[in-house]
Amino acid sequence: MKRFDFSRGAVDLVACRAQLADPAAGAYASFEGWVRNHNEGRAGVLRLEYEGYEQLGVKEGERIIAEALARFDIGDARCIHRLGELDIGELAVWVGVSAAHRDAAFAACRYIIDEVKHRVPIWKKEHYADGNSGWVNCEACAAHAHA
Amino acid sequence: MKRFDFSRGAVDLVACRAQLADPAAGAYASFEGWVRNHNEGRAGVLRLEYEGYEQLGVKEGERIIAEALARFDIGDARCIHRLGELDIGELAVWVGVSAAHRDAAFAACRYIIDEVKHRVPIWKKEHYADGNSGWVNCEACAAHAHA
Amino acid sequence: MVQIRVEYFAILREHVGCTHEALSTPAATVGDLYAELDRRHAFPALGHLKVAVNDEFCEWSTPLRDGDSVVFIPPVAGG
Amino acid sequence: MVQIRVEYFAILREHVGCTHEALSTPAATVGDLYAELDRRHAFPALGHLKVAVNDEFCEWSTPLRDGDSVVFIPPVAGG
Repeated sequence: MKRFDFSRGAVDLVACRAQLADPAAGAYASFEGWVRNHNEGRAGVLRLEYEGYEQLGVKEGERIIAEALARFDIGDARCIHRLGELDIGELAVWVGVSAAHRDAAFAACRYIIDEVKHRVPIWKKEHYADGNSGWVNCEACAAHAHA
Repeated sequence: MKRFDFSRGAVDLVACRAQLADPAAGAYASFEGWVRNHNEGRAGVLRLEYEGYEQLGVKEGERIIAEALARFDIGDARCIHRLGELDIGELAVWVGVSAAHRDAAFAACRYIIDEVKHRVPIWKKEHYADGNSGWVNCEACAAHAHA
Repeated sequence: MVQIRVEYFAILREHVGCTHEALSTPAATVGDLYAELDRRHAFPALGHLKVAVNDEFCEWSTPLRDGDSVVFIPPVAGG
Repeated sequence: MVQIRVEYFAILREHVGCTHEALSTPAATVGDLYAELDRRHAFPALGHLKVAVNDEFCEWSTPLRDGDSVVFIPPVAGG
């Protein structure tokens, strides 16, 4: 079972959570990134497109989960990131962590989402109500979107 | 709709999460307390019993959620706490928070669970494999359980 | 004398053996009431106890009024 | 000369107009390869670019070998 994975379809959250069940776990922290209708002060985001470099992405994602398991006193952790076209309100990324106590569960959950956002090769293209679109985090693209 | 509530039956997590849906929310942080098979170094916990002072508990719970909404830049927050007999692995408490950004979502989620644990009048009785039982956080009870 | 009601939860409910009792008391404050009931029931030592009147937390110095409902709140353990 | 493959993602894929290309190059390192392809494709300015060879991150000084698969990685934006 992969602890980090990409998904091209909707994520089954009930199944994801069930993978972390553990009679020794008293705490479960989870994080979800949802597609929101605004970004960096710009309203009118209609939908998103995620593209991933999957072969490297799953390796880097697994490294991040392994780091979390080594750094924090947790039982298990998982992460799934969506790829493809997503509408407003859809789940883009899910992180789940089970642990004996909540300090470690929260800390590991935060660590994983932060590292995934910074290190896993995934790119996000926003489509706006005015017909423009742009790759986020990319100045040249932003300039292009506003052109 | 109450933002803090008690439940005597299993919590419908899909419905709970759906209440927080918001097109402006990019982040959803949640926490679950699960019944674990050990506590404070003592193994062999078989099951738990939660008793609540409900009339005061729902007021204090609502105050905590209102505080979180005032202190953190979040969209919405909810919490449900189980009452009655629970088996190992069952969900005891759920907290969910939606926000534009993850900093606020994590901070508010942590605030709510910490305050609920300290302020909402709920008591936990542990039943052990050796036949003893005891009210947690209560020295006299602990002494009684070991008697 | 005021007519009041006391509700018991968790360890206090088990210790006293009932969920509530109605009583007439000369106690002027909820603190006085606790002292009176402690003499009768010999409550266990419970660390930092809180108290509520009519489903709101209050001070131990809160005056008792006719018809009040009082709850002594042992250390909580939710989550 | 080495035979290598370059894969393009996201903004680079759109800019170059293809998902990958196979080529023969005199480039000694992945950095040299980037310079060569930049002359041909005039890549957009992308801030801090990373690079991977054979699906692992590597340095720009990494020597190119026959059969290598190279990916230039623009700033990421997951989550």
